[in-house]
Amino acid sequence: MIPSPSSVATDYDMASGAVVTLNDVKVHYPVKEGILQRVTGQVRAVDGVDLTITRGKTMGLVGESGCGKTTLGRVIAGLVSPTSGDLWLDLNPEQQAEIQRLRALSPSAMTVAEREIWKKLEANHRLGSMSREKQRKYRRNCQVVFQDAFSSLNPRQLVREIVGRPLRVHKEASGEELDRRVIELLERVGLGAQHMLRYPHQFSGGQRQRISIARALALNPEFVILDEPTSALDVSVQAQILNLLVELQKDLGLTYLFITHDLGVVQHMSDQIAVMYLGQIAEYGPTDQVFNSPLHPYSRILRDSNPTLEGEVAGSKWELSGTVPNPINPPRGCRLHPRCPVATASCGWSVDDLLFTVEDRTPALYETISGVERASDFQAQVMFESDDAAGEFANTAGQLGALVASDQALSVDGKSVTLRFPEVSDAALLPMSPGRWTSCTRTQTMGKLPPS
Amino acid sequence: MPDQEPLIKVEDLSVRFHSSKGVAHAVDHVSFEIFPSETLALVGETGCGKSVTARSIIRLVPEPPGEYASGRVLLKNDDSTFTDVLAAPMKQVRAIRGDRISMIFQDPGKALNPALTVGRQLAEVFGEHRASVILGDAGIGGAKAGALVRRIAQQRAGALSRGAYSLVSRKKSIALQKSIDDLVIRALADTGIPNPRKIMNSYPHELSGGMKQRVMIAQALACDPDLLIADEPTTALDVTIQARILELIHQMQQRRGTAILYITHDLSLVREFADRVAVMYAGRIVETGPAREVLASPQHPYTQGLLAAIPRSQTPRGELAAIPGSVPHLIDPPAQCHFASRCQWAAPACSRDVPRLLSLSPKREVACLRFEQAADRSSAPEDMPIRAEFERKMTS
Amino acid sequence: MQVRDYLIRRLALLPLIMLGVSVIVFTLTRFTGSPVGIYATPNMTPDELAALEQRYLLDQPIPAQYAAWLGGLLRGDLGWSGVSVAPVTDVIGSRIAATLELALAAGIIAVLAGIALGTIAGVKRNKGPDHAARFFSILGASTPTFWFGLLLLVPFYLWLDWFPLGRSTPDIYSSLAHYTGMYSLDALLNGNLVAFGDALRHLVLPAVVLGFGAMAIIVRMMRSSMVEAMSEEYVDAARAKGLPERLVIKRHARRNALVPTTTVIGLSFGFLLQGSVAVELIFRWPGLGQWVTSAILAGDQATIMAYVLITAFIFMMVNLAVDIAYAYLDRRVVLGG
Amino acid sequence: MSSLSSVEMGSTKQSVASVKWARRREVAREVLQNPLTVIGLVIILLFLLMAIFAPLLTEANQPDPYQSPRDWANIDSPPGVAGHVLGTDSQGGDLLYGVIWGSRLSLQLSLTVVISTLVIGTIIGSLAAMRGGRLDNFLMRVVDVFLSIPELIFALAIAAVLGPSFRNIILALVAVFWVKYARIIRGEIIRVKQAEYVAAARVVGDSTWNIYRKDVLPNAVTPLIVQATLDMGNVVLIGATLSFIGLAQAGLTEWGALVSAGQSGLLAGHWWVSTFAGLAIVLWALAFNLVGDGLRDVLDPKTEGR
Repeated sequence: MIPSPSSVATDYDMASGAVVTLNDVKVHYPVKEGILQRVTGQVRAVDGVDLTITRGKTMGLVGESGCGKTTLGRVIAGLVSPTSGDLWLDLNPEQQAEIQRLRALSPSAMTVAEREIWKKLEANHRLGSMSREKQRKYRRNCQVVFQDAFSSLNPRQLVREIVGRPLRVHKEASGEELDRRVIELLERVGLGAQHMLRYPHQFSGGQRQRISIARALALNPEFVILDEPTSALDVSVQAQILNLLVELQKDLGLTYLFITHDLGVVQHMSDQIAVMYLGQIAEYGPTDQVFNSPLHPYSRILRDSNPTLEGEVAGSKWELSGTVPNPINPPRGCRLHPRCPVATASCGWSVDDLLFTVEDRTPALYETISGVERASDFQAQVMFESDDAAGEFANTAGQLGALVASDQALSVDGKSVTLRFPEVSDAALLPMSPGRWTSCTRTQTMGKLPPS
Repeated sequence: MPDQEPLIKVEDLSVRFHSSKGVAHAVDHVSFEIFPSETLALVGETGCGKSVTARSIIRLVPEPPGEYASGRVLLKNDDSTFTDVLAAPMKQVRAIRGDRISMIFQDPGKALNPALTVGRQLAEVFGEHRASVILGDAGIGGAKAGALVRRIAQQRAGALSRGAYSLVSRKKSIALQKSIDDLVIRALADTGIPNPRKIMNSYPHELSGGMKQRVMIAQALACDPDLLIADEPTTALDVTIQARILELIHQMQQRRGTAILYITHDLSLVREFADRVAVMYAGRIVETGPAREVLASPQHPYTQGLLAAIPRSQTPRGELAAIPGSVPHLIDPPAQCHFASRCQWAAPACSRDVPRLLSLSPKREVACLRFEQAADRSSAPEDMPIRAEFERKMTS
Repeated sequence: MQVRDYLIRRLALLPLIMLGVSVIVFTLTRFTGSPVGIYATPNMTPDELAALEQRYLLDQPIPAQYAAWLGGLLRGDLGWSGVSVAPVTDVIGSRIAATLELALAAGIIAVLAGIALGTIAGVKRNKGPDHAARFFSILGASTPTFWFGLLLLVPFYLWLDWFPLGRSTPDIYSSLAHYTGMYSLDALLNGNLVAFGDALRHLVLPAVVLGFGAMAIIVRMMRSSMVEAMSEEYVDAARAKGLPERLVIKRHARRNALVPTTTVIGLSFGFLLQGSVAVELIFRWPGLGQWVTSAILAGDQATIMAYVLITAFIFMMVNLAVDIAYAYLDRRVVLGG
Repeated sequence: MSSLSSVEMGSTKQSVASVKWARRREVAREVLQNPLTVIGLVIILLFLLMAIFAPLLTEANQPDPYQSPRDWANIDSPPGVAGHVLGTDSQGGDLLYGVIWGSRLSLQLSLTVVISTLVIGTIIGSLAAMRGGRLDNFLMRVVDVFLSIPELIFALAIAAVLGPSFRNIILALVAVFWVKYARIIRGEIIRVKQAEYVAAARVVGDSTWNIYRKDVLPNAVTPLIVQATLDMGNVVLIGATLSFIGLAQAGLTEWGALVSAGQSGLLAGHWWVSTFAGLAIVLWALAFNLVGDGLRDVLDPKTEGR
């Protein structure tokens, strides 16, 4: 039932083309330890993300702290260079499809003509291999509004210099023409000429975000990245800013990437939503569909744990157990499986996962283990002092990860328990229906989430 | 909601802060009550005075620069007399803090001392309020133990290094230490922490945000207080962990009958976790009542504006009802309704008189001139804001 | 970063920095006319001087000269001290104990007074004791050590004769067994209270003068970190647990305020070393400081260079010790470069 | 919506300047609220006037004004005797003259050292912080080496090697003091570089140099100004110590040298020679410490932007 693996990049509103397309983008930070500061591992902040930001629409990027959404926003804004993967700019529908096709071919299988097309596409659209002039044009076209109203405006500059700076840097205007443009921008965001000659500390949080937005609009960009623009604001001020952003999008036909951890705001603002967990996209799809019928347990748990003013949420609420794993060596298979209430044996359980979960939740039981013989990451023999210790381990471990006993993942014989988890490759983001993607391996096989 | 004696009566509380720029009226004649095992939510935006009000209940506001300008905080004792926390001698206030009223803070990372292990900080509460229990468990007779042992028990509970205060006899000191550790482990286990012994000996920076908040809860509920003040307990946490922490606090309240004073800026939390709610704006309470009722039919313009500003699933995009303008500064404020400048029903009287908190019905109160007669205010009727809804409701 | 890793990294860095210091001192020696002067003993014959130049490759290119100089240094041959008419290393051996004794005594005074005053000032912020402690510490930082020495010398030595000059009444000390070379400690170790009393009487005045400046630095740092610690949320949390203010300050605020202050204590030891130059001169304290001041007047380069090397070494050892204390005090030591 | 009329537009240049000055006046008013700072400023003003008008206050001694005139008839006379207000030293040198002309030397010393070390330190610190990587590591190791020798001892060695003279004291102090500023500016720049307004400037595509000039340096320089003010006092303190132990020319009217000259007379009861010169040093250092502390409380970078 699963269509051939192609990237989410093929799936977008054909008419308007894509402002930015990401293919398998990764951002890893080296971890240095010990005396000689040797690199002992990689923090995989962003670990293979495919994404398409459709022109004129708002793409919501939601996830909890540490999931990599801000890093991803910074990569797209050009502030952080990706460790691997490609960033394509301004692809029209044909180019988009062409790139997906060529990408799937291995370089040797490419014909000369295809390689030529690939070179041309890269020279015109791939960030990093395009000409400096094109890169600079993209830089003008993509602006950012930051979260902390206090630290996103230079306290030493007047509003006139702050908002006017983009125009001065790109030598678009100067002198009185510049002042006129700045006043126009201020009026557009609900401020006025009287605010020109003031310092940032003389404004409230809401007014500062308006100045930040005015600065972002100075070069009348096509695409604005909003990195948690209203998280630091009170609800009443947040409403003013969100209304302003929507109004500007309508008037100027802007494309937004809206990054936030607030589900109410992302539901209100975005056409498409990408839910991120531990550096990867867990689920992607139109906003209301993702909210009404989520295809990934994590999206569902996020939705249910977010308190709302509306009626009671139907059914029992799922809960995540344990804490977010270490991004240096994330769990195998589906990354949520150690915490997921509906995880099965084939979700990527490894021997270490099970032992770590047992140690964390029932330390007494963990002490009874006398030895572990590993055949591989997924198969091992766990020895105990006594038979009943082994038995007890088997049935507690059985319920822990909601492992279905029938999967014969666990079998007890005498004083030892053999673990045989299916060898599972890392979960990939696959389409379940046009425009609806999930990386939950369980849903990919079952078609939909189990009823709560 | 039980309608017997309230546990806490806050009467006409005013707190002012002196600064070079003038005197800020952070809390202005606030009065409310908290009933035993009830959850009251104190809701308002940044700078509305909710946190200062909460901290005043255990007299935590630093004096200077703060000053309790007026009012009393009455705590009901077992013999149903009342103690005014603001007037009582500090020794008595300290006996109340942590034993009868305890508090958890917004950022657990900052509220735990980075240089001490979790166990040691938790033991401090027991050392301070349950020294006799420690002695009893350790089998050291209360009478002949004497003040020295009691002091050492106290010190030992929070002692920097365990050896520093060892008792005369080795055996006693081990017994003492064991009884303290048992109390700490039981408190931690009570909040569902899986491996309390390991957590007891670890340092705050080794724990996740959610785990640190559980430790704070364990520490606050260690002596089974009558009131728990929760100052935005989950604002610094992710939404999935927030749900579990709020659930935990709710369960522990059911088990122990502790009253909870919730401080939050998030109205949607109030619906699920609070029995009653008091909405604050610019240092004053503008509306109180049962949570569901206030959320369903808010009376005060500010509460209405606040609820309308929250994005809901069916709110069309870009049409959030934002409250225009911003909060006035509270330095030497004139006598006025502080919301007048942003209120759609504002009338001349609103920027002259301070509205009183009047009860519409036994459990509902609102502070807005729209619900008052011109006569009581001795000002011309045309100066008063129109009272349409109120008349309609009264007559229907 | 583990505490262990941090300290190993600091230890690995030490020889590197010491090498850097030696390069600086070496370049300084090249400014002094004929470099051989360092090694020349008085009234040497010309060919003996030529032999010296051979031995230290003074005609070779700079790197070779540096290597020879460094070789000499490692072998303990730092040259000849014209002022004390003896090899430099022997002089250091005999005088270093006196300077350390003075610096330690001053250090103890500075640290104890500094932390106490800083704590009071931090707790009683903007009240009486705070202003007094701040003014007292600013005065300490503005008073030149040498002048303050003279200021105390006149009343206490000249008029009241409470405290004598020099290090001890002659030949009281010579009969005692030398353990550390520090009169007061050795006297104690020998159980000879009279000698100990005498050593203290000589030590008090210079130690107070030297300690006053260092104390000013510690008070200022302790006060600001106390003020910061007192505004932390865990202090409020401690109060919310019902702890008495005394315990809140001692166990919560001060414990954390001590962490940044320990680094400053290390730095203020540098202040003690540089202060000892003038103090030893005024109080005729036979330490390294007095030795270097006489070397300056006589233009004895060898002594000056050796003095810079030895003080840098002492200063680094003290800072290392402070780092170890820092790592112990604050468990979550995450110290970068 | 109102927009700035052309008249107002024309005057934008002046109004920008006036707003910037209004901001500076606002900060100044805040600084002057602290009485201790005001006392410090007054003392500094007095010293400034004394240094500038030295030739008017006392007739410059030819050929070298920095050697106090000898009145061989009244050596070691106490204050107020034979027209010498502050008395004379063992060589009949007038002490009042010494203190007045000493203030000139102190001004010269402190201004030269502080300004030059500020410039050198800022350049090196900025290079290390903006470039980062190996250069940052190397420069910081060099700074560590310099800092591992106590300031005074390092300066003492340099001055001794160059030969005793006031000019060499200045050179020695410059060679030693730049390190402190390099470390402060490096730490501040690294802190400021994480601020979002620097990321915003990069997103707009401004050059690194412009970002350094417009966003980073202005917000990183405050702690440097505080340290420089404190060092205007410290430098004179250390300079005086160097001349006290004999690293200045003989008979120079430098305060440290005067105190040193008076040291021998002290035991014979001539207390006044050391006292007045020493007091001048204390007042000078005290004034700058008071003003420096006052600036630090007002210009604390963490709260500045609020």
